[in-house]
Amino acid sequence: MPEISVRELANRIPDGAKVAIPPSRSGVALAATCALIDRKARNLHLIAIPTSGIQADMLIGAGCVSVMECAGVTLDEHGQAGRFVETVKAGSITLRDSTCPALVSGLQAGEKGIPFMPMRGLIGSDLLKHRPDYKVIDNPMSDDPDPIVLLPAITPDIALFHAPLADRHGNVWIGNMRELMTMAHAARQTFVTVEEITDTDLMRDELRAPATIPALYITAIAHARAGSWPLGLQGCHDPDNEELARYAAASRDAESFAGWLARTQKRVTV
Amino acid sequence: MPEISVRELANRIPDGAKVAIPPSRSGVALAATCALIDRKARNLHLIAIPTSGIQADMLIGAGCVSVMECAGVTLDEHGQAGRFVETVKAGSITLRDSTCPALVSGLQAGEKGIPFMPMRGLIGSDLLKHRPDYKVIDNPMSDDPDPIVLLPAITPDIALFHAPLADRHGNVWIGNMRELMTMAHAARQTFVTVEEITDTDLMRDELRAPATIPALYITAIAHARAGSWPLGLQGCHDPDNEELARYAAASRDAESFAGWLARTQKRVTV
Amino acid sequence: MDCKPQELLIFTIARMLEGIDHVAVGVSSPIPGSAALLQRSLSEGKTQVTVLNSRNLQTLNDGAGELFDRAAQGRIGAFFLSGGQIDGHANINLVGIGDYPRHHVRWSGSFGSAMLYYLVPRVILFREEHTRRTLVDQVDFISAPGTSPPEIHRPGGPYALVTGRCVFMFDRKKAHFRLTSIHPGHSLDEVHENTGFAFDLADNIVETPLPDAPTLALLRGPIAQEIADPYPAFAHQVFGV
Amino acid sequence: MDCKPQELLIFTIARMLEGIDHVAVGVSSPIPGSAALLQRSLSEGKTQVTVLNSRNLQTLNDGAGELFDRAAQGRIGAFFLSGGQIDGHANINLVGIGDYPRHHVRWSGSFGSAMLYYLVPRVILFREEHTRRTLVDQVDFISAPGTSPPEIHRPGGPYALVTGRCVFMFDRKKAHFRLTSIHPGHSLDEVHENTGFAFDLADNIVETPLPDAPTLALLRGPIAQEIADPYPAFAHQVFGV
Repeated sequence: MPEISVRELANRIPDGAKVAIPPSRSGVALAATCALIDRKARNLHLIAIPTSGIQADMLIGAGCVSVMECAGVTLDEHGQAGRFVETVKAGSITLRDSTCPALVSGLQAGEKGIPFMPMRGLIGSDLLKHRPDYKVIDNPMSDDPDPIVLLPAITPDIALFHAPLADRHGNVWIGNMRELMTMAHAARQTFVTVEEITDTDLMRDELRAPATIPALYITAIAHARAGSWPLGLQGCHDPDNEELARYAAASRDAESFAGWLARTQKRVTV
Repeated sequence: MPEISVRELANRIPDGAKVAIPPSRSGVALAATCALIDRKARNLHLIAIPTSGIQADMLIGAGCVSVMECAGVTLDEHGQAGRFVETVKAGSITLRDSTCPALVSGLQAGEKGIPFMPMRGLIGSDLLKHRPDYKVIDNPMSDDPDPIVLLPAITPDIALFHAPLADRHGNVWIGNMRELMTMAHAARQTFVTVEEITDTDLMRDELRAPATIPALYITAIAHARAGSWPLGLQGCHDPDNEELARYAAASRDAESFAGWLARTQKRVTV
Repeated sequence: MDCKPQELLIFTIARMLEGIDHVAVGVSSPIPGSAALLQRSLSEGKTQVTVLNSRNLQTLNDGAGELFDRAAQGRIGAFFLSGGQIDGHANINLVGIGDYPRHHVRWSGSFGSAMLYYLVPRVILFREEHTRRTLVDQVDFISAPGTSPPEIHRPGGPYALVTGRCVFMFDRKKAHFRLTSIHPGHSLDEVHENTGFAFDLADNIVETPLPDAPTLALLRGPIAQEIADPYPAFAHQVFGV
Repeated sequence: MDCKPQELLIFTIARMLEGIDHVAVGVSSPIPGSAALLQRSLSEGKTQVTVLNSRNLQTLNDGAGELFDRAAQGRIGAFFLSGGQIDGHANINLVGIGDYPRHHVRWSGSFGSAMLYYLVPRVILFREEHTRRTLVDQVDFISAPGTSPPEIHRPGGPYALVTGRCVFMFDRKKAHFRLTSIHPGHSLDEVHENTGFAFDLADNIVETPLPDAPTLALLRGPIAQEIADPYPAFAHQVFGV
């Protein structure tokens, strides 16, 4: 298994890549995000599975993103994602608004190698009006008229996340964050930062194997202790709510954001 | 959590029920199967996810089954499933032959509450000719002609399986046998036999929680040590290959099968 | 005993959850979350509760899609939605004000609304701020519509709208709200003045009932402790725990 | 060194797996499984192998669908199928002989063939019994067709057919087998006599090459040990381990 540095990991995510990222509670690779900003990544197409927060906001604020696909970007109890809101209002990124289950279903279609997945809901929503890639058909299984939405498969170029534990073979333990498994299955390449690397073979560990992504799906791993800071990581560390509140305040204008970013880039070892 | 006896569990699976059962390597509830035969269950519609072996063969041989939906019934290295083969040839059950991924995808559609799921393959196969419920449409996401099969959702009345461990709340740990999770999600009711019942809350156990079916999906649990005998159970016990070989020999004709069944019914405590 | 406004809202919503097997509570929903927990306690556990992003009040372990799968399986009897704007047809807007996508006000996004609003039988709309800014004649963007034509598969939809001033019940056939109760200290005139959409009046508009002393004690005791798991700041602010 | 027929078949199939990143091996496939493991060893691990129902040779942990998802994702370069009947267009029949469903001979069923045969780029058909009973002009039931019309999404399909007597390569455009090598001790006449379908002859039909001594030692040593995990009876019978 190629174990690389966080900097090298960011270097291997090319400009223009379609990058799938998890929600704020599920292993957000923020050290790697800092490295992406540091290397001045450009034109990323972010796909939140299904929402994002500080990660998307930071990348958008730093000018790394050209397309944002999501069901929501929020700093949760800390309020609005300032850079996201400002950039959307300025019209300087392409927004692909959706709803949580549509992003998950689209990713599952990608995982299954099928061109689309049907979903209930959406009809009559303005979300659907702005998504010409979502098609409405009449359910062929029904004798009565029954319009239903088909969502195109989402096949990210890259899945990027942070996990508690990997082993030397490249297997990655994700605990309860099952969406990370779907992301790795659906993506062409998967880059992971981890809190720890163990010598045990996780796939041969009866208790951990069921929640382990097999190495087959993993492109490279970087060791990044507290790699989701200031967000938390289930079972490892709590969110740093003070820092998240500072971020929320800073994200309201470009200058404070730049200041926060400069301080953080120094602090986060990549 | 209602903890019941194996006999009571079998009593709660009504005649005519659509029952989803796992493959021979994934927690087959054979003690409960003996109890179903004992109570003379009739007209069961078995849905193998996606294949079965001794379990379907026993139920068919005992006259419990009217419809068999599967991608295969086999005794693996022990040879053909004799009662299945004879009954199919006699035309006395309705057979719904399919292919493994179609059964899994149909169940996943049931899990997702969507009416159908597309799948590649099948076109040009005689399986498709005999499944009027499988529809072929032109992929609406493609500009070119692109026929694709839609599989109807499978929503079993009941999922029935055997697992290593449950807790007093009704949570069930399944290890690597992830198909059991999908079965429980898709089925209206889920009955489980288990090797052991623990006082620990499995959903609060960091290592077991990711492979635990939450009690919400579980209708009732019965304690049945070696409840998959003579089949094995991953991480618990190996298959009893001598007994399976005896079964394979017995299944070749109705009389030997009846003898095997009588001996086994005495041996298996329900 | 003096009942705080939040406590009244919690009690009011809890009463709407009677007979529900399983209530799910989304993110940023401390008052609905407390209401669900109160109903769980009042029903002696018959009403099961899943609170997203809690440590001990959730049972989701199959990825970001499981909540939605559960809704589609018919396992979720009640859910809560809100809106930056809510209109008289119960359309909700979680996206922004002005023309999409370059709104002059932009919110976080539609989250799960465009599916859950269709599939959960009893969706309770909750918006504490009751002004002509939030309750509008017509939303600028429909994240999810209040009603759908008959050919659309829609087992679910809006049940009621609870605000800081009153309770409206929703009539799905008429696609119209009906004012049924006004919270103590508020008036019909005030409701009219602050509501941007037309609504019907119930034959018998009552004052929204307050919780009795045992219920209030339950709320301030065990429920306050429970809601501190997902919402520590809220529990501290309202209940001092 | 004397090479057993099974060893020749293993070596023959292993050579067909050169350059494949990931080979999956289904149930009841000890010879293809041994071939995959041999190729893994010869490639110094570049070819990865997943053997279903093994303890240590599989990496599936996401349920009964994961193997098929992997195939659809393009992650599986080679797979093995067989058939109760195989015909000259590479159609395979895993269901039965006679009219469906009341066949006079019934087999286990189609398993994953009706999907994997379409999606895995290099499907190797393997049937040791080479008779007019197994290799027929036309199968009685098509579990999965050998070829599909151009509008059908089909990145995969048959690559070769390996039997106890010879090797046929499959020409997908012509939908026809071509005899390319005959195993030592067998003859072209014998192949003709025992084959129920018409086939082409390669310009240069060779004798199927035998493994050299180091390869045979590898097979009888570490590979024999590895294949004993999913196939203990086979490993004991062929390799005495």
